[in-house]
Amino acid sequence: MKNPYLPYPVRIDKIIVETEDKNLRSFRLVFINPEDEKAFAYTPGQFAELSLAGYGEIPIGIASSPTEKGHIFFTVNKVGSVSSALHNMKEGDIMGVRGPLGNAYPLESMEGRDIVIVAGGFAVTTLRSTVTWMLHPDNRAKYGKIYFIYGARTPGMLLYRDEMQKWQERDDIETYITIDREYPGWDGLVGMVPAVLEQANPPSANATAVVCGPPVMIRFTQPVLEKLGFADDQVVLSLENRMKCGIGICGRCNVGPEYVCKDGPVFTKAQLNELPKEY
Amino acid sequence: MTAEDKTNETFQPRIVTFLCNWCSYGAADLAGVSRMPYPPNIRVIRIPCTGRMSPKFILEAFRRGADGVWVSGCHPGDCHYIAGNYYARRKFTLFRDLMNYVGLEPGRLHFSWISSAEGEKFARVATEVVEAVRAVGPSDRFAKQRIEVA
Amino acid sequence: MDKRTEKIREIAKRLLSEDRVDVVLGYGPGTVPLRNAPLFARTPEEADKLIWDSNCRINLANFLPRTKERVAVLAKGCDARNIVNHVVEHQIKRDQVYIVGVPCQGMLDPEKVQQREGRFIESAVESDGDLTVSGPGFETTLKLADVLRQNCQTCVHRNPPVYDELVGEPVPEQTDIDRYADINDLLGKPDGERYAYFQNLVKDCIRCYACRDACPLCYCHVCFVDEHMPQWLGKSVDPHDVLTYHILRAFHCAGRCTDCGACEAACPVNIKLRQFTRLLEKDIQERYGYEAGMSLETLPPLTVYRPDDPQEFIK
Amino acid sequence: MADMILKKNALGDFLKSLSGSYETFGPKQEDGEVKFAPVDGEVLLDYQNSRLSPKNFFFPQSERMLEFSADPAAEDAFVMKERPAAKQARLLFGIRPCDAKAFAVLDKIYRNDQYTDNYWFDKREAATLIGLACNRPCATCFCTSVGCGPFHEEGLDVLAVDLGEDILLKPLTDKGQKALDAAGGLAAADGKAAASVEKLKGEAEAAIQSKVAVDKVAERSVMELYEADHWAKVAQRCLNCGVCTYVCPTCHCFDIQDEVSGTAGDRIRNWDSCMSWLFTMHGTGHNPRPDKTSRVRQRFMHKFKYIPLKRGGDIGCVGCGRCVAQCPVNIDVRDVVRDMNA
Repeated sequence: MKNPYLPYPVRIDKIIVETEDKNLRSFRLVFINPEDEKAFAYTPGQFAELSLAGYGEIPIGIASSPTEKGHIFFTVNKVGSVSSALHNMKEGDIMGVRGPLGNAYPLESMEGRDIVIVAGGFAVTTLRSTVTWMLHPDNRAKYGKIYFIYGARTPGMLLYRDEMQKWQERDDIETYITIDREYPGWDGLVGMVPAVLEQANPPSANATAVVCGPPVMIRFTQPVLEKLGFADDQVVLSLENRMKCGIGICGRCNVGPEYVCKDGPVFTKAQLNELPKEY
Repeated sequence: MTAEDKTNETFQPRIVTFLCNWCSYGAADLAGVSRMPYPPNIRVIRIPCTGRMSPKFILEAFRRGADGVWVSGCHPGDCHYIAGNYYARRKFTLFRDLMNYVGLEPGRLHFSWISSAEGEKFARVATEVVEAVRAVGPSDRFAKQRIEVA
Repeated sequence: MDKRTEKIREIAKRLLSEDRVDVVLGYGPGTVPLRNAPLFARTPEEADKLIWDSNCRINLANFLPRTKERVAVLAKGCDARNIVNHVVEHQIKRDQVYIVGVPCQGMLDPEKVQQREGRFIESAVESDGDLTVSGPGFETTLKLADVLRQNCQTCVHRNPPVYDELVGEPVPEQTDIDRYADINDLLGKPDGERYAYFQNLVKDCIRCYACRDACPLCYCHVCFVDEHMPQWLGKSVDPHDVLTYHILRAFHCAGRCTDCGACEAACPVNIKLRQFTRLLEKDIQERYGYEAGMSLETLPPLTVYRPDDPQEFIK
Repeated sequence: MADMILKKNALGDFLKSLSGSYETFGPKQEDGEVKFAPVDGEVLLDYQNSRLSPKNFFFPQSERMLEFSADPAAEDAFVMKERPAAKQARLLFGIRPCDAKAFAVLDKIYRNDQYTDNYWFDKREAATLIGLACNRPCATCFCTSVGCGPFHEEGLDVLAVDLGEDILLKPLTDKGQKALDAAGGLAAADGKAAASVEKLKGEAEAAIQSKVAVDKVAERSVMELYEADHWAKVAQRCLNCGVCTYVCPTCHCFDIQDEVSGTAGDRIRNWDSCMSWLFTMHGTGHNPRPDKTSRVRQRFMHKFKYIPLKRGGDIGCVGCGRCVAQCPVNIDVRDVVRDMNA
């Protein structure tokens, strides 16, 4: 019987301090056993339990794309005891990864449609994965227009800026990067994500919106999407709940009958309408 | 730890020692610069005042395998914060009685008042504490070893 | 019907209809024999469901902290002392709570009754100091006094020390009671035996924390067992963690515990939790001459000091 | 597989003969309590159910899952390792049908379409369960209302029925048959025995006085049940103590914790409870179930709505009545379900 609780051993290959407040770091992880990398076959939107022996596990969305071989990549906010311990790790240290877990974004059913990606703050991680995957030559043709709208409080709080700069230079994706308020030296967009989304005015007729961000952004984005003509089953969201097992057993991430860890974390707005707001 | 280490002669107890910054910590310093000998078994943790001591700290030390715990602060009436040690005294009294009641061996838990001028008293009490703990032997009752579950 | 039941309903209805309080906290009949349920009466009709008998064990003071309403509470001697505690510890304002004192002759210990016919008991009826329990094929009458809880048998404060209104006349207080005979026995034993005794005492603990949750003293927003960074103790049933929990919880009740027995009544595995708290109660009485919750003017012993407090053990 | 008869006075020998092939457990009186303990022959036959459910056998309250070396110098420092699975064949004699049904419910929880909890199934599959039918149900029992019953067979390998002088043993699985074969010394049951079983079963079912209906719970939507106003009433007296979850035979939620002592590290799972505020607390300080009402609601919704919805209709409550008997403030699941079904 395969033990679903046993993490794969990985080595921290690289640590990147992502934001000016130094609370977000990215960890590039390399599997110690090459066969584990094969077993860890994932899809954008899935997450993994990062395992720090002696501290515990935390569920973190996978920020890398399956099209990027040789490593997996996570961006972690320093909040609790495990994430703090992770922030204290050094390159070369050994830790564990358990996954991939969860249901992923519905990339197949999104084929042939326009894609509107709306992200706020550090919730952009799995959307970075998604965009990277979609822009890959093998995949780009499957989708119509791609809109990417992303905001953070300040320029220094934006994740993955170099990559996004490259996206901005491409003509097969419309990229809108915004910050909340005017900031010295920033000559890009200024304004909250929902407002920028409204200005971008993406078509909704044959489109799917994928939204990830802090609760307040989600709340204000929804009426905008509605105004733009997105029906509830065209809006895809990803939930975060406290988790332990990650495999739909231990019971703490339940939102109604659904286990966020296994049945989610990705749900459409239409699905969430039928569930208690316990997230 | 081997069986031999457990004999009282060779047993080197580990004693977690909480010292008030304003007095007993200074006394330890004074004892040191005055080259007064005292046993090396004490591991000092500096605290702002004995009033800051929580019984949790004492129990935590025992749980982590300390053979003895010693708390030392300012003499009554001399607290840097006026009354911290008076409040602490009541806590210590009750906690000591409780620990004794639930079966902590007498001789493991010690308290003292030592002013920063009493380097000599510090060295003397340190010696007394170490000897008392050595006499009781290694701690096992409250020390949590590897978790004992299924 | 117990006379006190009638009187309680009368008081509750009056308080509600005169809008003196928003809710009367009392007891209603439970769905199983020997167990009452807390009842929150907000209307005179609901007040008609209030009862009083020997199963009013739950300490209703537990529901007071953080309440916004004006509350009337039925309070036995111990419960009233816990309400006093709450007022002294600023958990509720004195004028927000209307104490309906109920002189108490002790609550029964269902375990003592169940030793006989256990869960097969289908009904239990009280009258005049007797308890008649019956079930399929049996009926037994017991003396209530024989099946009282241990803390009730040794109680010396049956009458509430503070109240706004009393239900009936005060009952005579028990005198010549040795409240600590068993504690003193234990203290006479060698430390190794005491250690073994306490290990054994808590060996069945399932870390459900019902003792804490039923205790009126445990109103902390975050209990030390739920803290992390640092996490003071493990969450398993490792015997060291279990004993640590009980030691620290008892210590947090020092000088505040009224020996109401809520912890033992709630414990699903019958741990005698009061063995921990009573040592401290005895100690505080002997060393500082203090009994918890007897007066609104006296501060709890760990929040005050005397320059000449005993310190015979301090070097 | 044929029903067999065991003379009651030969029960001790029967259990002893099994102890060669199995680690044998049964109900015993310990400190005034019924507990499942290793047996050497003597067991209780006429007992009220144990205070705690026997789920501990397959889902210990605290269980080491993985271990690791916390010695930085070690080659495999901080790499999680599996522990050898406990494969010792165990035999549980005398568990009640409700508790066996609970195992059947948990079998569906611990194995979903993607994952199998090896810790549960390693022990579960190595165990043989001989259940003891309830001739004398308790006043708090309501098993017949939730798809179970005093003679229910689901989850068991053998059903034993106390016929007075004799015990009837009804093998239900190959595993059960194997145990009976291993014991030997049994006689074939005749038609008279079968008739007595039917009679006892009828009497036991009739003796269960408390009934609750759950039909409307099944019909109603999650949100309709969730938003009902009776939850606040239940929550008002709830202490959120979690006794119900700890004594419950189907409560299965757990926490995972790491512990290190010196250079030895363990990843452990412990029973956890949805009654605890910490259960759902996010690292950010946000709590999706911030109050008593949402927590107490979760437990009942999980048992009576979410589990049936997700696991093919089976209710996640077996009617054992433990929570009814143990709740310090007398929150009676039967009343709560009546409210849900009203």
